[in-house]
Amino acid sequence: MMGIDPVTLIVALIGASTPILLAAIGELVVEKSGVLNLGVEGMMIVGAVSGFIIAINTGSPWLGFAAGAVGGAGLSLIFALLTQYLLSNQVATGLALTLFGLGLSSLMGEAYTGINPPLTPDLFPQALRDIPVAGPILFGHDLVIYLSVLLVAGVWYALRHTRMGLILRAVGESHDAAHALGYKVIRIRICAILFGGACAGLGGAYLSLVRVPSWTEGMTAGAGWIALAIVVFASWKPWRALIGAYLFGGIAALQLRLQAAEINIPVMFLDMSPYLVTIIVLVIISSDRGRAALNAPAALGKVFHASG
Amino acid sequence: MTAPLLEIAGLTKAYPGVVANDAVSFAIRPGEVHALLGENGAGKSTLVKMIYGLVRPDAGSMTLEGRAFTPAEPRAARAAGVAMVFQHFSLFEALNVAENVALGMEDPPRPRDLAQQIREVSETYGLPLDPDRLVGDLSAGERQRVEIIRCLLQDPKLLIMDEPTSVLTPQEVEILFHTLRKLSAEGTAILYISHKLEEIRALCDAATILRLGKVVAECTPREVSAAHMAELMVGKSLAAPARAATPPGAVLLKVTGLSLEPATPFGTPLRHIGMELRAGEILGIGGVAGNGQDELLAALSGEARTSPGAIALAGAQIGALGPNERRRLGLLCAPEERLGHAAAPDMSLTENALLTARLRQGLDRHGFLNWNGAQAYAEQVIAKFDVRTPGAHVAARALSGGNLQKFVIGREIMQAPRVLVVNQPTWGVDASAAADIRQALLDLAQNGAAVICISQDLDELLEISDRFCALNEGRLSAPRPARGLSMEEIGLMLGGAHDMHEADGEMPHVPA
Amino acid sequence: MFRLEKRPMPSRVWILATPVIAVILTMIAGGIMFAILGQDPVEAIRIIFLDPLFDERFASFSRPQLLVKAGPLILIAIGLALGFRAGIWNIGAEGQYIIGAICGAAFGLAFYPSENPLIFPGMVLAGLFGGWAWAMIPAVLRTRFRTNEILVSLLLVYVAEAILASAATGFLRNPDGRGFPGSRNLSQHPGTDNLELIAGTGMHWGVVAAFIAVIFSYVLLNRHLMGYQIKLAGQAPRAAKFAGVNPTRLIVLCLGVSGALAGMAGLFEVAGPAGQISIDFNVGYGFTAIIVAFLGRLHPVGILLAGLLMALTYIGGELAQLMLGIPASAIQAFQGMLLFFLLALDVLSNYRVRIGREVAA
Amino acid sequence: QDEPLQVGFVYVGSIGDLGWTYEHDQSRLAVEEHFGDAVETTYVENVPEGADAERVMTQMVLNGADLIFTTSFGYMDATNAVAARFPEVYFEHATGYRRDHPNVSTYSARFYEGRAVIGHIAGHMTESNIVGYIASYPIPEVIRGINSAYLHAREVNPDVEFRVVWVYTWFDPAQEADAAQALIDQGADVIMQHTDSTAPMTVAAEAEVVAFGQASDMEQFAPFPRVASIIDNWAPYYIARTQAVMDGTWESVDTWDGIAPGMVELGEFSERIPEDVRASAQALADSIADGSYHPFTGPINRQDGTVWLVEGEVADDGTLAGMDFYVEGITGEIPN
Ligand SMILES: Nc1ncnc2c1ncn2[C@@H]1O[C@H](COP(=O)(O)OP(=O)(O)OP(=O)(O)O)[C@@H](O)[C@H]1O
Ligand SMILES: Nc1ncnc2c1ncn2[C@@H]1O[C@H](COP(=O)(O)OP(=O)(O)OP(=O)(O)O)[C@@H](O)[C@H]1O
Ligand SMILES: [Mg+2]
Ligand SMILES: [Mg+2]
Repeated sequence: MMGIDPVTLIVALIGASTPILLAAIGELVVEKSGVLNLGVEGMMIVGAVSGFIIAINTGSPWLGFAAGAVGGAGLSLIFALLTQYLLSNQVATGLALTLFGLGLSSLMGEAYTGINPPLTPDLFPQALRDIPVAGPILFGHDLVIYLSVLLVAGVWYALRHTRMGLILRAVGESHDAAHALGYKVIRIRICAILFGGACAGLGGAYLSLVRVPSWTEGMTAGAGWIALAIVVFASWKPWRALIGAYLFGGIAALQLRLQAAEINIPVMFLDMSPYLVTIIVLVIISSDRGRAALNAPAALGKVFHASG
Repeated sequence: MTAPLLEIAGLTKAYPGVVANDAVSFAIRPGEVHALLGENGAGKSTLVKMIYGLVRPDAGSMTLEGRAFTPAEPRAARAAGVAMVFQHFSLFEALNVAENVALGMEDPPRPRDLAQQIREVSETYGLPLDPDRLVGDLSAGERQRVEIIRCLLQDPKLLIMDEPTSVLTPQEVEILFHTLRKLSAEGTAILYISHKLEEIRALCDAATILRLGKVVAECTPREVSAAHMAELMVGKSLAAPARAATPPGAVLLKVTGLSLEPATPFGTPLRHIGMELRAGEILGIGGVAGNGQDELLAALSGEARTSPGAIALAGAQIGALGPNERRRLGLLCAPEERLGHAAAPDMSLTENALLTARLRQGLDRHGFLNWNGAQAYAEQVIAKFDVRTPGAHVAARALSGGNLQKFVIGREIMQAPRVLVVNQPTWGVDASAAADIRQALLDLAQNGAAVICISQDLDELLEISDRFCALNEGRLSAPRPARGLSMEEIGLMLGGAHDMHEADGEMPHVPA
Repeated sequence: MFRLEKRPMPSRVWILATPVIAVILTMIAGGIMFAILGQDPVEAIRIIFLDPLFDERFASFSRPQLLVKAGPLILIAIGLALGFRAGIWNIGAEGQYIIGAICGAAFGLAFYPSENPLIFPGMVLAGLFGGWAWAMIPAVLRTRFRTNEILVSLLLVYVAEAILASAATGFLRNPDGRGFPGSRNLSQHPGTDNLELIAGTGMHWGVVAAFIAVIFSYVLLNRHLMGYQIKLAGQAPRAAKFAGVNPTRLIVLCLGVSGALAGMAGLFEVAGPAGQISIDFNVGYGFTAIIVAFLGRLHPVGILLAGLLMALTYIGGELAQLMLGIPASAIQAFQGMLLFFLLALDVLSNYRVRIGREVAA
Repeated sequence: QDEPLQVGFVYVGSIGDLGWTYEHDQSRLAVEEHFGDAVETTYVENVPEGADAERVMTQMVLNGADLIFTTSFGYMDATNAVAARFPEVYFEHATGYRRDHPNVSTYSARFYEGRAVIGHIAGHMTESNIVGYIASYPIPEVIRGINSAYLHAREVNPDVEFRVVWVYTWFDPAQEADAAQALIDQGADVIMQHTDSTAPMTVAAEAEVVAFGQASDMEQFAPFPRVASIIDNWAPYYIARTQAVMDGTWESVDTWDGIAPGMVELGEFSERIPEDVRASAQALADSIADGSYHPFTGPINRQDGTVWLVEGEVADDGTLAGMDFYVEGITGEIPN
C-alpha cells in the first residue's frame, strides 16, 4: 500500500509498542486487583534509569532488565504503602509518583547521559530471520519482546484459570467480601502493585536499553500515560491490551512512514492520528451495549479499610 | 449426652464505646441446632465472627473438640471444620457460581470437578444451582444457596448461619430447613441466628439469648412461646401494631401495563404490572428479593421513567415525570437500601433530610439551600421517630441500621405524602424498632394516605396490609384481601403459580 | 504495628494540622536529600520556602509572582474539583487549556490591530467557549456511548498539542514574525492584553477570575442545590438519582464547567504572562491542577491554599537552582515528596491511629 | 579585583539533553574556565517559554546578574520585557531578532553552513539516492537546514531525493528512533536529523546506514554510523561577550556567525567517507569559512519553480532568517 512495506511496518510496530505493552499489562493486573495507579510514567522512567545504570555497570543487559523491574517495583512500593496502609487518594498519589519518579530518575541518571548500553542480542539465528516475511516478523526480535507476549499470555492464563487470578479478581470485585472470606486484601493488592511496578520498570528498561537505546532525561515522553489509556481501551482484558498497544504503536509507526512516503495528508492529522484512532475504536467498543462494563473491577480506586 | 463440639468461655470483645460481647459462654454439641437470639446490636454477629476467625476476642477462650481453638483467620477456622454463611452475602457478582464457591474453599478441586461436585451436592440437598451462572444474575435465594453449598462442600463440623432466612420464600425456608435437619442428622452442629422466632421454634434444639453483649438467658425454643423469647431478648413485652378499620377512599394511584427493561445488567424486567391503590389502604407486595422489587420501586419513584400513562396519581399521568415532580404531587418513596440509596452514607442527617424533603418542606429558594430549615426538619424527624443519634450533624453511616431506617421512613412520612411506597421497611431491624415503623405506616394510612409496602417478611405484610399481591419474575399477581390468607396460599403466589394479571396472557413462569 | 479506626466525622483539628506537619516532614526529608547532593540543607529549605516570601531582594517581586503562578492552577483546579466530587474524571484539562488559549487568541488576532475595548472580553468568552467545547467531546461520548471520559479527555490532550503546534507554526503565526513560530504578542498589544490590574500585585484578570471561582464554588458547594447535587452524585450515585439528580446533565455540567475554566485559564495566560501562542506554550498547568485539586481536598479554600503552596515550591525551586545550583530534577523530586507527605498524613483527619497490635486471645 | 562578574544562563531544556542545552552549558563551563574567579555563572534549566522565563530572568537580575544569556527563541519577548525594566543589565538572546532596547543583543549560528557540508557528504554517500531527514518543527531554522543540505547533496548527486519526517518535538528519543526506522524502511540509507537526541544514531547503527551528529559531536557513534557532525560551539562568543562587559565595551549587536569564527564546528570526518569526498567536503567548508562561497548562491528556484535567486545572486540574511519555503527539487510539503 502506497509504497509502505507491511513487513517492516509490523516489525517496527512490535518494537515500538513493547514498552507500552509491558507497562499496560502490569497496570492491568493492578487495576484488576481494584487499585488505580496513575504513576505508570514515573515507574517506567525509574525503571529506565535503573536498568540503564546496572546494564552499564555490569555490562549485562539481562541484569539491566532485572534492575529496571526492581526499580519500577521499588517506586511502586511508595505508592503501595501510601494507598494501602495510609489510605491516601489513589489518583493524587499516582500523579505525585509520576512527578517524583521524573525528578528522581534525572538525579540518578546524571552521570549516564551519552553512553551506549551493552547490546541486547537477537534471539534467533540469522538464517531464521532471513526467511521472507515470516522471518523478520516471527524471529526478528529480542528476548524481551517474546517475553512481553508471554507475559500477556501468562496474565491471561493466570487471571482466567488459576486460583491466584481468581483471588485477585475477587479482591478487585469486592474487597469487603474477599476480606470476609479471609483473604488478605491489602497484601494481595500490594503484590499486584509491585508486579505492576516491575512491569512498568521493565518497559522503561526496554526503552533505555533496546528501543532508544541510551539514557536521557524524560525519555519516556508520555508512554506511561498511553499505557494507562490502553488498559481502559482493553476493558481489562490481556489480549486486548496487546491489540491496543500494537494498534497504537502501529498507527504511530504508520504515520511516520506515510510522511516518509510523502502521502498527501496534513502532518497535523498524521501526528494526532494514533490518539484519534484510539478514541474512535474505544467509542465503537463502548457503544456496544451488553456486559462490557462487567469486566471493569467494581472496586477500582476505592479505599479499603477493614474495621474490627 | 455427647461431649460438646464447641465450647465458648468468657468471650469478650469491646469496640470503642460498646462492649459487643461481654464474657459470653455457651456450648454446642455435634448435631445440635443452636439458636443465637438478640436484638440488633446485641452482639450476635460479633460472636460468630470470632468463631470464624474474622475478629479476635479481647478475652476468653474457645475449645473445639476438646482442643483449644484460636483461629487467627477464616482459613484456620475452615481448616478446623467451621463454615459460615454471612448476614451480608460475601459473594462476587461478576464471578460465576463455581468461582464463588471455589473462593470459599481451601483446596478447591479442578474447575470441572468442582462444577460436578456443585451439581451433586445441590441435588443431594435439593438446592438446584447452575455452576456456570454469574452470581449477579441470581435471586437472593439462589445467592444464599451458593453460600450454603460453599459451606457444604467442605463437610463442616460446625455451620454458622447469620440471618439466613430473611430473604427466602416460605417454600425456600422449608427447603433450607430440610437441608439443615439433614445436616444435623449427619452430625453437623449448626449455629443459627435469626430474628424470626417461629422459625427458631420449628428448627432449633437450644437457644442462647444475648442482650447488650451479655448472655441473659438460655432456653429450649420448642418449649417456650415466641412471645416469651421476645421478652427475654428485649427485656420487656411488646405490643402488636394496632389499627382501626377504615373504609377505603378514592383511587389515588393507578398503574396499568407497566413494563420496563432493567437499567443494570443484573436487573429484572418488569412485565405488564397493573394495580390500583385507594386512599387509606395499605397494599402489601410480597416476593423474594430479585424479582423486580427494586425496579418496581424505581418505576414508582421516578428514577426509571415509563410511558406517561402507565402510572397515574389521582388521575394525573406521571409516568414520564422525574422523582422530584412526583414528590411535588405527593408520591414519596423509601427504598430498601438505606446506605447509598435512601441516604448518602457520608452526609449528615441534615444533608440527608434535604435529599427528599427539599420540595415539600420548602428548603430552598431559587436553588439556594436553607440549611437552618433542613436542620430543623431533621431534628423534627429525629424527635418524632425516636432516632437514637447524638444530633443532626452526625453522618448517616454512623447510625445503626434500625435508627437510620427510622430516620428514612420518618423523613418521608413527615412530608405528609398522598402515596407512600416503602421497600423492606424493617429489614434487619429489631423487633421494637420494627414495631414502631409498622405502627407509623398504619397511622399514615389511617390519616388518608395510601401505602405500598414491598417486603419479603410475610408476617409483616399480613400484619399491616389490607390487600396482598406477589411479585414474581417482574410480574405482579392480582391482589387478594390479606385477611385470612394462609401461608400456603401465599407461598404458591410467590412461587409464581398465581392467577396472572389479566393483561398478561403469557404462561405462568415457574422458576427452576 | 498501628491500626486505624475510622472517625465518625473528620477531625477539624487534624484537617488544619496535617498540612503543617507534612510541610515540616518534607523539610526534613528534603533537607536530607539536599545534604546528600552536597548542599546546605537549611539554606536550601530556607530559599525554597522563605526567600520568595521574605527575602528583601526577592520578596517584593516574588510575592505577586506567587499569584501569577497560582492563578491558573487554582482556576483549573476549582473546575476539576467539581467534577471529581461528582465522580467525573476530567484529566484532560491541559487540552482544554490549550484549546481555550488558541480560541481566545484567534478571536483577538482576528480583529488585529483594532484596540476596541470589547475585544478582550470577547477573547475571554472565546477562550471559555473553546475549553468548554473541547471538554464536551468526552462529555458527549460519555453520555451517548458510555465511553470512559478519563481516557478520552487524556488522549485529547495530545490532539490539542498537535493543533497547538500547527497553530504556532501555521494559522496563528505572526505574519510580521519573520517566519518564526508563534503568534503575535497579545500582551504587548492594547486591546488584547491581560496585564496587571494594579502594578506590583501580580493581579491580572486570570487571578481575579481564580478568586471569583473560589468564592463562587464555595457558595455553590455550600449553599446551592447544584453543589449539593454534585456532592451527592459523587458520594452516593444511587441516592443522587433517587433525589432527582440527572446524571447526564451533571456530566455535561461538570465537564463543561471544568473545561470552560481551563479554557479561560489558558486565555488569561496566553494574553498575559505567556504573551503569545507558541509551540510549547502550555507548561502542564492542566496536570498540576489535578494534584492541586486533591491537595486542597477538593475544597475551594483548600485549593486556594494548595495552589499557593505549589506556586511557592516552583518559585522557591527556581531560586534554589539559581542560588545554589540545585538541579531542576532535585526540585521535582522535592515537590513529589511534599505531595507524598501531604497525602500520607491526610489519614489522620479521617482515622484515629491506635498503636500496638490487637490483643490476641 | 572586587566583585566577580555575575553571568546568568536561562535554559529551555535540561543540561543532560546532550543536545541544544547541553552545548550551551558546555560553553558556560568554558566561560568559567576561561575567567576563573573573575566570573561567577548561574543557570536555571527547564525554564518554559513565556511567563516563567520572565520571572527567572528577573530573579537572576535581583540575584545580582550583570549579563544574562537567554538560550531559546521563545524567550524573545520575555528577554526584551525584562531588559526594559533593568537597563543596567546586559541581555543576550539566542536565535531571536528583537533588540528593542540598547541592552539587548541577539546571536545565532549559521548552521546551514554546516548543513551544506554534510549535505555534500550525504549526496556522495547515498547509494539508494534517498536521504532521510528527521525534522522537528516547520520553522525557518529547520527549513533552511533542509534546503541547504538538499542543494549541496543534489550538487554532487542529481538523483538524490530527500524524505522529510516531521516529529513535532525537539527531543523525544523514542519518537526520533521510530522516525529514523521509518525513513530507513522507506529506503533511506543516509539519515540526517534536526532533533537533539542520539536515538536516530542507534537505529542507523543497527541498520548500517550513514548518519550525522547534530548539536554535539556524538563521537561515541564514530566512525560509523556517525561520519561527520555539526557542533554548536557558543564558547568563543560567550567569552567574548563576557569580556566586553568587563571592559565596558559591550554594545547591542546582532551576531550571526557560522563556520569562520567557530560558532558552527564540523566534527571530524570519519575514514568511512572516501578520501576524495573528505577532501571536497573540507574544501567546501573552507570556501564557506573564507567567505568565497555562500551556500545559497543562485541560480536557485523555489519549490514551485519560480525564481528565487538568479545566477550568482546570494541570498540576503532577511530572507534566510525567515525562510518558509522549500527549494526546487524537494518533493514534500512544509506542514503548517
Ligand atoms: N465499622 C464501624 N466503625 C465504627 N462504628 C461502627 C461500625 N460498624 C458499626 N458501628 C457502630 O455500631 C452501631 C451499630 O451498628 P449496626 O449497623 O450493627 O447496627 P445494628 O446493630 O443493626 O443496630 P440497629 O438495632 O439499630 O439495627 C452503630 O452505632 C455504629 O456507630
Ligand atoms: N467493627 C465495629 N466497630 C465498632 N463497633 C462495632 C463493630 N462491629 C460491631 N460493633 C458494635 O458491636 C455491637 C454488636 O454488633 P453485632 O453486629 O455483633 O450485633 P448483632 O447482634 O449481630 O446485630 P444484628 O441483629 O443487627 O445483626 C454493635 O452494637 C456495634 O455497636
Ligand atoms: Mg443490624
Ligand atoms: Mg448481626
